Amino acid sequence: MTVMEQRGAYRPSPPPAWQPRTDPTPLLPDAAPYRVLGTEAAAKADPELLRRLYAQLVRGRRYNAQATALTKQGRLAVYPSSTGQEACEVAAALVLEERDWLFPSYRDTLAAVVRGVDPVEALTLLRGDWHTGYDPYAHRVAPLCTPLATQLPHAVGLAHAARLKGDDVVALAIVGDGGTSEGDFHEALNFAAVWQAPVVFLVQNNGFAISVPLAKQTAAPSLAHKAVGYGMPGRLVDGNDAAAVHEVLADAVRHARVGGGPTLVEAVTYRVEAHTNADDDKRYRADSEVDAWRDHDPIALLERELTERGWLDEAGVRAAREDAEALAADLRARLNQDSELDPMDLFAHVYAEPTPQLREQQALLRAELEAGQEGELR
Amino acid sequence: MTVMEQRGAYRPSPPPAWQPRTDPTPLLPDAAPYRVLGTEAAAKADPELLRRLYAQLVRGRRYNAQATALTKQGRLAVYPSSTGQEACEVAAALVLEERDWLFPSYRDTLAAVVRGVDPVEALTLLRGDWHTGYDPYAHRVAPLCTPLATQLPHAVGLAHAARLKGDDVVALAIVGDGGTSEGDFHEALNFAAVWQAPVVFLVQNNGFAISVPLAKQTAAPSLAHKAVGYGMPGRLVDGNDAAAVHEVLADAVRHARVGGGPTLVEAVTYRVEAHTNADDDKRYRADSEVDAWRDHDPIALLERELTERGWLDEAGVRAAREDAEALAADLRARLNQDSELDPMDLFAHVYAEPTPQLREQQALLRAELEAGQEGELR
Amino acid sequence: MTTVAVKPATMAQALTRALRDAMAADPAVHVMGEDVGTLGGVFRVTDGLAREFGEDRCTDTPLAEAGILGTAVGMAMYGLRPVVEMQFDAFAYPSFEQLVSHVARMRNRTRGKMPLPITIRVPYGGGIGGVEHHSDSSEAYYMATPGLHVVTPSTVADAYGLLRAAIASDDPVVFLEPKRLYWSKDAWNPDDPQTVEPIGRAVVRRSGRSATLITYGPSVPVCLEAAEAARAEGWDLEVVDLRSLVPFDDETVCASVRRTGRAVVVHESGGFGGPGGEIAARVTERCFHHLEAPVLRVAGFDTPYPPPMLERHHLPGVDRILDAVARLQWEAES
Amino acid sequence: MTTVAVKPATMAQALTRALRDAMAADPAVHVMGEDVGTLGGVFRVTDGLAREFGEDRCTDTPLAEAGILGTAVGMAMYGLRPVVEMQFDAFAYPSFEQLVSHVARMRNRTRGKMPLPITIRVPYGGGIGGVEHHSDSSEAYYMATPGLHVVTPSTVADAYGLLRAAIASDDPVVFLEPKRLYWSKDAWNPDDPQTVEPIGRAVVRRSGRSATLITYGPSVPVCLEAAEAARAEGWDLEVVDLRSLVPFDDETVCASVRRTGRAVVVHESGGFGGPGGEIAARVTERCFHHLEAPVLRVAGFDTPYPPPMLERHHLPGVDRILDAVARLQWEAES
Ligand SMILES: Cc1ncc(C[n+]2csc(CCOP(=O)(O)OP(=O)(O)O)c2C)c(N)n1
Ligand SMILES: Cc1ncc(C[n+]2csc(CCOP(=O)(O)OP(=O)(O)O)c2C)c(N)n1
Ligand SMILES: [Mg+2]
Ligand SMILES: [Mg+2]
Repeated sequence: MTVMEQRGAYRPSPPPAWQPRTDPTPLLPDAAPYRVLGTEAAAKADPELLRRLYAQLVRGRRYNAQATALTKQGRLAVYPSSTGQEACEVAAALVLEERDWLFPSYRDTLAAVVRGVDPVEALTLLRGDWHTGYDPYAHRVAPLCTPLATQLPHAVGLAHAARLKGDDVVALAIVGDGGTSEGDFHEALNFAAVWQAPVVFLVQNNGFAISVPLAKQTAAPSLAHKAVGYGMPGRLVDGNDAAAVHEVLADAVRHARVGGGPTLVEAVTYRVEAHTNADDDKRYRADSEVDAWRDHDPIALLERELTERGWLDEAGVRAAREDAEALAADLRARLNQDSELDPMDLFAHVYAEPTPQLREQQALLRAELEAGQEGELR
Repeated sequence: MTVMEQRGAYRPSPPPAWQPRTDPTPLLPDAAPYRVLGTEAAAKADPELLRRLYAQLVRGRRYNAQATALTKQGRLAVYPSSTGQEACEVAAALVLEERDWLFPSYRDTLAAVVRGVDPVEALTLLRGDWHTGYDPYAHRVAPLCTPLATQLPHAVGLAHAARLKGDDVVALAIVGDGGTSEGDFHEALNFAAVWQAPVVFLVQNNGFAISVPLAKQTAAPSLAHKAVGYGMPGRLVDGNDAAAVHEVLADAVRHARVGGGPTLVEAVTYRVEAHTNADDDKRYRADSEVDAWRDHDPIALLERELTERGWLDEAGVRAAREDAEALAADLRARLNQDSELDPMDLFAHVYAEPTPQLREQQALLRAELEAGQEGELR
Repeated sequence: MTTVAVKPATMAQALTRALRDAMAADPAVHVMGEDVGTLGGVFRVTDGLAREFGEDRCTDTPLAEAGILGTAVGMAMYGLRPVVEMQFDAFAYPSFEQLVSHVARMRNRTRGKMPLPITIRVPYGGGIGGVEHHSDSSEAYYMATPGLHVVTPSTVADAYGLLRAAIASDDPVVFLEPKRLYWSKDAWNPDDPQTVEPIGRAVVRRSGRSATLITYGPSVPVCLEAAEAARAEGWDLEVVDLRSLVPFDDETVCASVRRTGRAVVVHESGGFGGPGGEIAARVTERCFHHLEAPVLRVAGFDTPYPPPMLERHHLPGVDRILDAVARLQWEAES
Repeated sequence: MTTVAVKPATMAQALTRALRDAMAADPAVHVMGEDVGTLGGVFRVTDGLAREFGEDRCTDTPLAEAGILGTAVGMAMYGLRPVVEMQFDAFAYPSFEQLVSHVARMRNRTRGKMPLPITIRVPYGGGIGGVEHHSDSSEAYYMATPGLHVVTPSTVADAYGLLRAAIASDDPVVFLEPKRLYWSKDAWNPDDPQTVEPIGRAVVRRSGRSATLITYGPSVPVCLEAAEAARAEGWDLEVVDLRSLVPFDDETVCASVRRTGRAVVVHESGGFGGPGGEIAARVTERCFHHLEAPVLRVAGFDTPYPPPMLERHHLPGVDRILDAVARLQWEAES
């Protein structure tokens, strides 16, 4: 039986015999975001996993700080920080198997790094050397995606293709609260549900799309409520609770892997820093709002849980911090080196074979460079 | 207080204090399509309204048959019939006040006609004389819309503009089940909900998008379930029950008019004829399925109710049929005349003032016509 | 090389055959789009494919063009070779962002690591009495988007050969199918289909000495007709069928123009900002000293595509082409 | 006519002023887009408008470009004059279907009954170190779409005058704002803003006798610089700033080229299928016998827009322009 036939032969019937296609009740999210830390559920958590999450959160925070610092030194063109959102970034990366795929948005360099992408390569786009700085196949991380929500149908297509080939691969795609307003979000979720594609959609609801708050973005009870309109389950989770995010995503990944179809997960979190270093968030929000969220910091929440339960000691904290410092030092050192770029790369990969026209243009540029011309914007 | 401020100042708060934006429960559609005819609710219906609906259904059916016949005679380029869907078409038109706006899809010429558009003008697009055959402002009917779902944001924008101007105008937009998959559907509903725009979205779920059945279009419990994801109410109605469609739409229109915001209404109906006269529906569905729906015919359902209750007599039936025949005869007579077209119209309305380039091209065509050239496709 | 012409076939049949042969030859080839499965497409180009290869290989998608192209991108990322059908020219527009921002750039942005072998079939152009939004010539948009190949056949044999080449290409190809040639017939043996026609080569469809008509797709037969009619005026016109707009075959085109010294570019697409500007400009850049007259253009008007009853006035016809040829400053010669 | 130059203003400030004056003059003018309200836009062009006119007049929309333009269509249907901001060039693509299938055609399809006075502001072009998808030159797409006006300023005064004209126009106008000129300054008195500059007129920015540089938007200052540098070679270059790509001012452009006999079209947009082809072709059609050399083009390469570190090689610079001028077959003159 083929994937397409699995869906069964729906035939419309007149209203007396009409049946809903799916029972909506189990698709609806809970009324409040799911939490583990600080609740009884924490007792059942795996200490080893929590420690791994913790170490990565600390590393991620340091990574964010270092990348932001590098923008000030002119070493990165721009940096959209995920400070405060590390729980989502880290859990999304750790929840996947090696054969799975991650589809990050432009803000999710950290998730790529946690998945194994070299941090310098993850930051290449934002440094300005090249667009995608890493080989997407090396760690199965799709290119960081700037046009919002456009990566979501890619994730669906890839997951569908894997399923057609008989591979039990899952794709996890990350999108922002703002991105859910785009048509591509809608089309991707619909295709995924119709095809029962093994995809997990993670919405990082960080409260803002640049300056636009969620209230101007949607009137929905929650973004997770959108799921029912596609016939997939919607889950709402505290996005600053790394244990909860990991658990909810793990459930969704498991469900997808065994042919259960896609899930929409909304993680409620907060963008603690400005949109990017180029943004001025004083224009649209009060410090007090940011401060309220600092009290709900993902690292602090997890550290408290771990230390209170005796699952993490001073040495563990120190080790995590040292590891984070090592990452930062390496990043600093390597990004402070000037990059070597070959302008001929402009033409190298437009097509498998350069067209005659591109060959001409390449020759033109080569001649210019040989004549010592330096180009515009000197 | 401005419209935008009405939404209130939402501020994100960390999960312990997190609140859903809206209570989702009242937004969810009932489990089965709402029905009036053949149920107790019919007793409370307004006989006068039902008789008006009936007369228009009969007229509409005849209109559909006549238009289809005219395609066979080469008088229309193509005709997408709404046979079997007349209850939706008629109710959508009758439920509106004169100051309201109708946004039809390409299949909804009947709704335009019921609203008052001259049938020949409504069919101009399909005859091939011009694109929009009528003045949209004359009866406040937007141009018949071929690119699917693209008319939905127009309806939202118009309704929003009316509200900003302080006019209590409602826009009703019609879209097919297939059209709900387009990104524009999603974006329109979201804008409408965020802006609390006075719009009613009517999805005519007729089971097919050309050959593609609903099961390949969506996995949702119903299309009406999509509403909750936007924070607007979703309503499910038997689309062949004119009384029910009218009642549900009237509720939604009233709700919109008083500032209650948009509603998504899914009318469950069936496309009894092929997609258009050019389509071959034998390729993708069985006669038996079509037959099942013929037993649930909108005219028969309403006629039975009306006659059983003694609200319609032989004379009433006859009058409706005669009126329908008159419409058909007029349509035949006028569409059998060759239309007179001025090729210069090609250039007349591209811009408010023709550009110098268009003036040149117009002169070229005029010279050709004067030289007796007849153009390509002779 | 012998071509056995058993019976005439239509362009639509040749396209179907190309899809079928490509699917049979390579299990990675997947056809997807609106109504392409059970129905076989509104132009029946995918007829029988779902039956023969199953719905997983020839899939009716939900009605959403960005979704279709966007999921095709993901499928291509995983090693498939999607062949996407857009139902009509104007209905490809919703997928424009996916096309421009991803399909065209993925190879370049990943430094060659992630090529996207996607074929996008777009029935295009007018002349079939289609109502609004069913007759656009959208090739200018695709030509202006680096990273895409843009190909369009004008003969039954090319329809087969070029579509096979498009599907075999490791790059994205926008494959423009001239709607009004779907039912054009040609002596072509479907059981001995012509070999793959490499993308990027124009062909001289008719040799002539007086002037060159540079054209493609639906306008090729019109130009050939015009060339026949021109004999009455004493003009011997050469007709070049571009077949591929990207890459552009400067060599063949310029060789012809250098020979004839005069050229007219003919296409249905609107003139202003249309393909003809590029073609005329590049021919002039390369052949300036061979030109007896400026390269002229005969194109659709710079208006939205007109309704069926008026489209004959919009489409470049024989008379309008001959009028342009007459304007090629023949007096300069004498 | 006296222009009092009180203090230098940036192009961004002039645009803000134009929006403010238009909103003050006509309550039907509504500004909408992503981040245009509280933030004042990512380039701050709408700064202060929401405060002054309220959120109903300057509205932060949900993040969906097709929705923004589609709702603007509906608002225009009801008599408003929406001014839409697309945040960056490449982020206008999701609205392409609304633009091509509705905005550009509504007047024509309704026989003039339903004009759509919508202004679509699109920050475009490169040179600001923007990462991927933030530096596209998308004007070729708009030029190829009949029914749209396409306008782009290169000076502070024009930014004001042309934007006022765009908003006042009863037709849809795509208003392309050269990103890298946002902070360019000019002696322009914001309190005595120049009158509305009618759309459709090119202007000679620098007179010269040897050859004409035809250009627009971000490339105008580069061409002026090139013209200065050319004096060292003994060339006296004329620089024509098109200002409006649609309608196209054939008169001004051709008058210049007939005078100089030589021309180079300069733009950032990719060359193949880009605006330069149209411009070169139409100039050649009209001025063939005045041309000493083919009209040449200096444009961005036919590649996706490169990353910031390499963009200087992509953008047409002074040297590349002078190289093209050198190729204008000067030997033919001597
Ligand atoms: C299609 C598109 N439109 C606009 C933009 C410009 N833009 C970049 S980030 C951003 C806000 C994104 O908000 P959200 O989706 O919530 O993600 P976040 O930045 O909060 O991670 C916008 C509007 C874009 N990148 N793509
Ligand atoms: C954007 C777009 N894509 C494709 C088409 C071609 N098309 C015309 S009608 C149709 C099916 C529409 O189905 P549905 O929305 O259910 O409306 P119905 O025909 O059933 O009334 C399709 C695919 C179109 N008109 N517009
Ligand atoms: Mg956000
Ligand atoms: Mg339908």
